[in-house]
Amino acid sequence: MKIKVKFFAALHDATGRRELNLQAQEGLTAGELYRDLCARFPRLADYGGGLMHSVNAEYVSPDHPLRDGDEVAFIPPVSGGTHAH
Amino acid sequence: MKIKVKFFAALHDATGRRELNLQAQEGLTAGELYRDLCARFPRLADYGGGLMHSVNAEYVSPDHPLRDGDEVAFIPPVSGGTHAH
Amino acid sequence: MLIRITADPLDPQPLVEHVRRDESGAVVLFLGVVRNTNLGRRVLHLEYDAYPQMAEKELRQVAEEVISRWPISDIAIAHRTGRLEIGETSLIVAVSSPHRQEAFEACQHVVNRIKEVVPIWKKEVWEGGESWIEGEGQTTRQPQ
Amino acid sequence: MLIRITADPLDPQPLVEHVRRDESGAVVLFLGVVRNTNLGRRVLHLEYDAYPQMAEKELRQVAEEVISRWPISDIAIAHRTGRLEIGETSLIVAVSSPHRQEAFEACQHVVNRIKEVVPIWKKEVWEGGESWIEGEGQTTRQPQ
Repeated sequence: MKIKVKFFAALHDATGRRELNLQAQEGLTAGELYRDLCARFPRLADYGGGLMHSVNAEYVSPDHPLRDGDEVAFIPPVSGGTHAH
Repeated sequence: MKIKVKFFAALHDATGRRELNLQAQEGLTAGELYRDLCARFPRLADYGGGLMHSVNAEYVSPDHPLRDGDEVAFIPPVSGGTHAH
Repeated sequence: MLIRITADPLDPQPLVEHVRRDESGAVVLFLGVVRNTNLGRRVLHLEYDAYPQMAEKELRQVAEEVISRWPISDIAIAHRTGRLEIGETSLIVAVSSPHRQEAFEACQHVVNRIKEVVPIWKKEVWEGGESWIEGEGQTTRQPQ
Repeated sequence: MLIRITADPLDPQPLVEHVRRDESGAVVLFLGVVRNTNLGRRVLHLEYDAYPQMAEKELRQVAEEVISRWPISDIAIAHRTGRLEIGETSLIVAVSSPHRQEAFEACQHVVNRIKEVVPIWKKEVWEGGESWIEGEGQTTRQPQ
């Protein structure tokens, strides 16, 4: 199945990419995809702890199974809004 | 001595005036001036309860003695700011 | 600090520019706008009267009190007078601070204090009548 | 409701116009602005990155949650992305309500929630370095 992965912020810096299209085997979960990507982009592994997973712009748990055409992103701790905390 | 009196909001409606210049005897207090004005503008007496007194744009007590050239105003309960309370 | 009593329409942007500093992380703005009902009555328009010199002095005191009490950068207050239609802005308060919590608290405090001490009055005009408003919602005794 | 993620400079006035209703008596606005220091470090500029579709969806959920919880009229949220200089506005939240207290509370809640759930990130650039910020002030581990 075809999966699109998006990288933002620190993960964009770590991979040098904004987007990646790949072929994955049926039944792969979001968390498994992340581990596979760490093999390809070793610097990604530095961020594992605080990441959330999203599929088609919704937060999901790491064991969420992916489906053909899904858009997956790994969400580092957010820091938008204001500069005044 | 010369005194200038200013009327705002409901007191403007009650007197039909914005401003009044008058001669007063030395030693007259702000509160006494108000009572004198009630004789001249009977509708003023309706507002006595909630009024504050000001002299030269500062809140004063009713027994504050007036001096030549003072600007006096009687301040109904304020309601500025917003329409959302 | 910017304090202004004016009969002209109010625009928030100049107040934001006035209070913002390079150390500011937050600007909180309050806009009081004229709404179409009050105490269950349909309001047609409002009229604000002010004692301008004294109102500016009192607004300045409110601003100084707040600046001494919260770690904020600056305050701007603009109050409009005269006839205002539904939806028009009667009051803008802008507060800037390095951190956002203080700006919210200080802005709320300014708005509350304005309704207590600043010599500005509003008259509500509705169908068939009108009344000067006292404090937060009571109407004045209406002289015959 | 107005939700916008944009690389263009933010202007408060359209948000005020968007949220104001004839029953609104209060509009509270929050502006997040880029300040020149953070954690004792002199900041040169910021860069905001966002996952736009997801950020808009999450902002919409935050707004809906707040509308269901406070008696407010409407909410508008605009977040800027890309490079922002000191003093530029990164976020505007506008909330309108018949009464002012609710508008203050709801606006504060929106600002807090944005920092928790909305996929937008800021990178601080200072002399000699830069770092993506996590949450309210922690810096990310810096990969070699």
